Amino acid sequence: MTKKRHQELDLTDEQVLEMYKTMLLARKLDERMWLLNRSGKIPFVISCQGQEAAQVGAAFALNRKEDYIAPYYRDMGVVLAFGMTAKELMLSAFAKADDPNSGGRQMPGHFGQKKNRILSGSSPVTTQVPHAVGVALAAKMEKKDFVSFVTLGEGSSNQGDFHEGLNFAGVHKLPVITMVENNKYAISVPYDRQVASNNIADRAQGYGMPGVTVDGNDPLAVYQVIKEARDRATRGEGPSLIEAVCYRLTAHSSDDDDRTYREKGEVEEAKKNDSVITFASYLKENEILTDSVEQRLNDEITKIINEATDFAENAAYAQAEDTLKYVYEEK
Amino acid sequence: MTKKRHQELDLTDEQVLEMYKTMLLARKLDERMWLLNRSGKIPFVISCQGQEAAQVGAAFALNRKEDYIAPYYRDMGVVLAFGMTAKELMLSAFAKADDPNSGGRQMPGHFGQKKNRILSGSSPVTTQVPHAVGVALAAKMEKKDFVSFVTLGEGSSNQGDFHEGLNFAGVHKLPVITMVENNKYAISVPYDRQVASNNIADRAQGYGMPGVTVDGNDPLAVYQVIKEARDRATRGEGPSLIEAVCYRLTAHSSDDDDRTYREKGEVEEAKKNDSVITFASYLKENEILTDSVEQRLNDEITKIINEATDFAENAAYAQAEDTLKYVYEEK
Amino acid sequence: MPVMSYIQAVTTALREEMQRDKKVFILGEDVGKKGGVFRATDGLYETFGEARVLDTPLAESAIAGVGIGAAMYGMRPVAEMQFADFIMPAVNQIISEAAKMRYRSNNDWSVPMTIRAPYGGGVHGALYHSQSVEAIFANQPGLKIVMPSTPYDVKGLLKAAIRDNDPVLFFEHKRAYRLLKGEVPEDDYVLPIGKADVKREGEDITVITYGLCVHFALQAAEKLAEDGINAHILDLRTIYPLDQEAIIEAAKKTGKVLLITEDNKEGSIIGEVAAIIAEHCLFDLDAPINRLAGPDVPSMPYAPTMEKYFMMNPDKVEKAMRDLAEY
Amino acid sequence: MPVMSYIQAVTTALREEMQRDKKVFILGEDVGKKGGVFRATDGLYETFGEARVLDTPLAESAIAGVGIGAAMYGMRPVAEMQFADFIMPAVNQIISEAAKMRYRSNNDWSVPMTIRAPYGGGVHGALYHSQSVEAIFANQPGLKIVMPSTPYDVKGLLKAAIRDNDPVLFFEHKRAYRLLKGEVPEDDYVLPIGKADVKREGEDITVITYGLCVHFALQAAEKLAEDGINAHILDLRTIYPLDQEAIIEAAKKTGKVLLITEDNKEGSIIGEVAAIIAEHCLFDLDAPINRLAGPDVPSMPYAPTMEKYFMMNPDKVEKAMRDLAEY
Ligand SMILES: Cc1ncc(C[n+]2csc(CCOP(=O)(O)OP(=O)(O)O)c2C)c(N)n1
Ligand SMILES: Cc1ncc(C[n+]2csc(CCOP(=O)(O)OP(=O)(O)O)c2C)c(N)n1
Ligand SMILES: [Mg+2]
Ligand SMILES: [Mg+2]
Repeated sequence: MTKKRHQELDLTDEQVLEMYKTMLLARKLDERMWLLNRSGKIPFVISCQGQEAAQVGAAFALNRKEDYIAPYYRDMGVVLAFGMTAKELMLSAFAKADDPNSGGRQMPGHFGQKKNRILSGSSPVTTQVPHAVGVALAAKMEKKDFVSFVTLGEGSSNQGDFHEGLNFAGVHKLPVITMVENNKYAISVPYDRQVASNNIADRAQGYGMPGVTVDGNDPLAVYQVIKEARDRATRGEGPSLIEAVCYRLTAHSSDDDDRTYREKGEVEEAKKNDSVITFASYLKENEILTDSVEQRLNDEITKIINEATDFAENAAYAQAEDTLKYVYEEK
Repeated sequence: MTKKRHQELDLTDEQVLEMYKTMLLARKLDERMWLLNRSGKIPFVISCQGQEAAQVGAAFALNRKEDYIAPYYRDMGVVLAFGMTAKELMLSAFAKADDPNSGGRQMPGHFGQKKNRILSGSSPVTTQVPHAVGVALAAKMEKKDFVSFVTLGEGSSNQGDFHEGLNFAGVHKLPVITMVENNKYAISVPYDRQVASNNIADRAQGYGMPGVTVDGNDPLAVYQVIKEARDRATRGEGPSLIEAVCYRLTAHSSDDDDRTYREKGEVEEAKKNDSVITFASYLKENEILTDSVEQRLNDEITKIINEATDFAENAAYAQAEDTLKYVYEEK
Repeated sequence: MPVMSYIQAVTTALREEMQRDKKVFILGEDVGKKGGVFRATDGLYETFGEARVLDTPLAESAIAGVGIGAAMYGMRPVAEMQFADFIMPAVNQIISEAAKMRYRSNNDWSVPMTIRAPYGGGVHGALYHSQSVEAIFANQPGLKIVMPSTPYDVKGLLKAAIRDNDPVLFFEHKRAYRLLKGEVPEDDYVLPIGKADVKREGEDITVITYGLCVHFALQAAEKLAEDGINAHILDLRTIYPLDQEAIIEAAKKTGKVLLITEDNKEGSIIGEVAAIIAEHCLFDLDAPINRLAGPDVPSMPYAPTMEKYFMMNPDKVEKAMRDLAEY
Repeated sequence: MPVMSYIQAVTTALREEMQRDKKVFILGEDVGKKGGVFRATDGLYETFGEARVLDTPLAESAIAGVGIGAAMYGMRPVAEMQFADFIMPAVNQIISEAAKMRYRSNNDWSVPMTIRAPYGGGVHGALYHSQSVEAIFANQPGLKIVMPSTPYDVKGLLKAAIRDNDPVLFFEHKRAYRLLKGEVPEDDYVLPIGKADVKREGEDITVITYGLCVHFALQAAEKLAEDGINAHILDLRTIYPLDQEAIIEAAKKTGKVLLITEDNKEGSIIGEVAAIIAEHCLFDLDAPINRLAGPDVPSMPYAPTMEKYFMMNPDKVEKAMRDLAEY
């Protein structure tokens, strides 16, 4: 009997179902946030929609108990897989005091949680790349086995920090994996007005590391290349650059109207490859996602999201004077 | 009868002799500056030695009446070819008021001369790359035929501005030629601790442009690739990246002592490929540089340099109060 | 006279200057098809085409650096930084290159470039979409920094910036974009860069400020006037180099000075304003030089409680003005 | 007590801290085999090896950014910027990232990193090897900026910076490196960051300054003392955040204040010092707050005539002190 794709990758049925569940939770949470935004309850949303497969596939290939991650603003799938809860994400969406990312100081999507080794992120794009390289340098210096994993958009790969960070990692053969989530747009600017190379992965050669372009709608394919990259890293063979090709299914953010710069048809077309649907099909074909499991999953997720929303909505804001806290270490 | 190498490139005997003369003038001027430095007459020197072939070969392949250049501090060969005189270079070395580069405001090697379309350069490395791209953008917008040409060291190619500039040029297919003069060291740091890719030219792919590695000790080889790059540019086919492999024959600058970080043997070995010698041999083999011509050249150059030195040494400094001039446009 | 919003004044100035001079062009992120994330370049792509309204790759150092190169050639680039907070990657190009070009080349080369950027808070933008970044640049000779407060000033000063033969940073308050409206003449006027402007005459206290805070001060002044306190309000308009003469005159006029900025206090540009006054007219003062500013924390938080605590507003300004008047 | 130069104090502090704590490491351009272009890291590569004295690629944003990442993990990086002038490409990492890390993560993450950089002029370094760059950063809460004036202070403050759990910019005057010598205890002392230091007691005039200018002031003070004028000299040492209390006390002490910086005047950090005084002790003053600074031009030229014109020196300081005393 031929092995199924996930079995080829040594993934159990439970694991792939868990992957699917994480993708679905990310998607549903994201959808809820849009509803909350459109009903005036939260000021801002920035979406993972269309990138869940890449995010979750990658995260599952990492050591989620030891590796460090430097996610970018769309990476809800990554941080969920690394232990951030729906409740915590909702606290962030509502900017409440108990938001573990920033205590309500940063916009949603600015992830950070030390206990889950999620480096704190900012808004200026690509600054996280050298940070992840620095963590990988620490791993090498301290002779630890973990790797660091950093993501960014394809537009952001044009920033100097991408170049400087990857070259540093290449010279010192550091255990860092960079994944560019190429969703074809940087706000309104399409790939070909943004990036001069055919593929983002083409840039790897300039940093002495392998570069792989992978279908970002296929969580198993992403899982595989990230796994390989992680193995290389822990073998001391240095960094890798992965390009996961996806598509941004929503507008750039809740402040953006994408109808001014892209055709509706293009978006419709892309939705045919929506990983949340195609991966579900794969799991159904393989009788992992049966109707009853699906029902249970959906119920569970709805419940999680409802509870998270209620909890976060009713949670307290930070006190006004908390503005003054934590500029420097307080002893 | 088989054509000689320079004839294959449509270069006349006069032209190659002129190239050689420019290389030799650069070398001799540079040597004189070291003497002046060591005798306490000028505070600082930064050398072109070992890179003259790349510089002069490239410059001769450009349109020296129309193209714009953004040279870096070692490019004495380039600016001489573009019309800066020995006298002017000596005025800069002595920091005198009539230095056309900066009126004695900048250190030597910080070239700039509008009448010869030499963009003014600063000390922070690599900032000139986006400037050259901007000039090329202007060429495209204004539908002009010139190209811009920018140089930098291999270490400097790790700066973000290299990446951002080349990607911009690649996306907009701008007529700009970037030449990295890879002299194997960035001050004390050798290539393999500095750059992660095997060749600098490998980086071109990341910017959707051709990348060529060429022997920087061979002025004709450099001439050829720059010529091709220029032709591409004027045909509207966009930018090119050229890597000219040379060797830095002196210490980094007059403030540096290279014995602490590289073997003498390595330098001696590199001197065997000194282009000033090897190109002279080529010209002698082809009876272009006869003994009498050589004698004449040497005499001429000695005279030029002596006159330039005397002139510059006796020239006036700027007035102290000139410090206050030209912060903003003065109307 | 037509009434327009602050951002419409930006767009109008850009359009007029592009019509007037073919060398003027726009470059930045999303400035083309989308017309800018705030829509400051709305419609310009349609009128002037892709070549003159250039969507650049996402790389601020390149935006500034390519602009500098084009300006050296003789173009007049108007670069947009999508948010002032994202000007940081371009600091080297702005400070090391644009600011020093004329000086270092002994007047041979120059950089006639304008860099526009929306700054300021009160828009739920959190730490990185709320900052006042002017202090970073307000000690770099060779640069000029303009921060207009009204649609009228926006049009006149942006046109002046574009025509200026030196680099100008032009910071627009993003909350002012749609909040503020005012009369803007249709004709082709320019206002002088480097000159402060008295926005209200008064005898009792002097308020010196710039940007959105000018409005908070004007609003507060109306309330104070009801109680017979007359505030003199000087709008700096150009915050670097400062208009020393106007500052000294305004300070002397009442002898009681309040300086206001939305920026954090320590190291903000109103420190320099205070220093100028303390240097030149100390003995004309009847009260310590008061400063009203944001708290010394990195930037404005997202949560409404904390954003409000940080952000300047008319109430805070009114209170400070009353306190000073009563001194 | 051993006498050592200012730069030896740097090297000593680095060596001691690296011995004391395995998490401390150095990264920068040419810091390894070469021992730094000024030789500040001389011998450290030999003692601690390549892994802890890391020659980085030529890329300042990466030096800062990689340092930040390593510091977030729990290392204690000491990054060297080869010249303060070349810190500009790293401004985004320093201001957007290092300075805001603790605040934005609500105290979850922190950046215990030190960035050292040689600043200042008078060494024939021309525009880009002479600058004072502190004002660019001296308005960024989350950062601390130390600028020591003596070998003793260098050692104690650099050790404190390395042990500090927040990012510290540590600017060393490059002309002081070999010019200044002084006694430096062999023991493991640290000096408090954030505290100014009275370098000379006096009753007639107060001079507040930092870095190399402290010495110019001390030299001038000796001359003035011969004429019975006694100068009180406060060395800021930490220029951000400023030690307000010490500034106010020093200003009140004599009522006549001279502020000195080697930087250009407008927007330099002494503007903030003046503002603090004008805010808190205006009525204790007997003279306008004087400022002595470089001219408002982009940076120091190369030619000796112009370099001298720009650069601060004991004569200029003495003259300003006398003028103030006579006021
Ligand atoms: C330095 C910087 N410049 C500009 C921005 C504004 N901005 C936010 S997201 C974005 C586009 C990013 O595109 P991409 O990297 O492709 O990521 P995507 O949003 O498509 O996932 C821009 C321009 C920013 N955040 N940081
Ligand atoms: C941004 C910046 N950082 C550091 C320096 C100091 N510096 C001057 S030249 C140089 C090495 C340059 O090496 P490379 O690019 O290989 O050029 P080369 O000198 O070898 O020709 C360094 C580090 C600088 N000038 N600018
Ligand atoms: Mg994208
Ligand atoms: Mg080199």
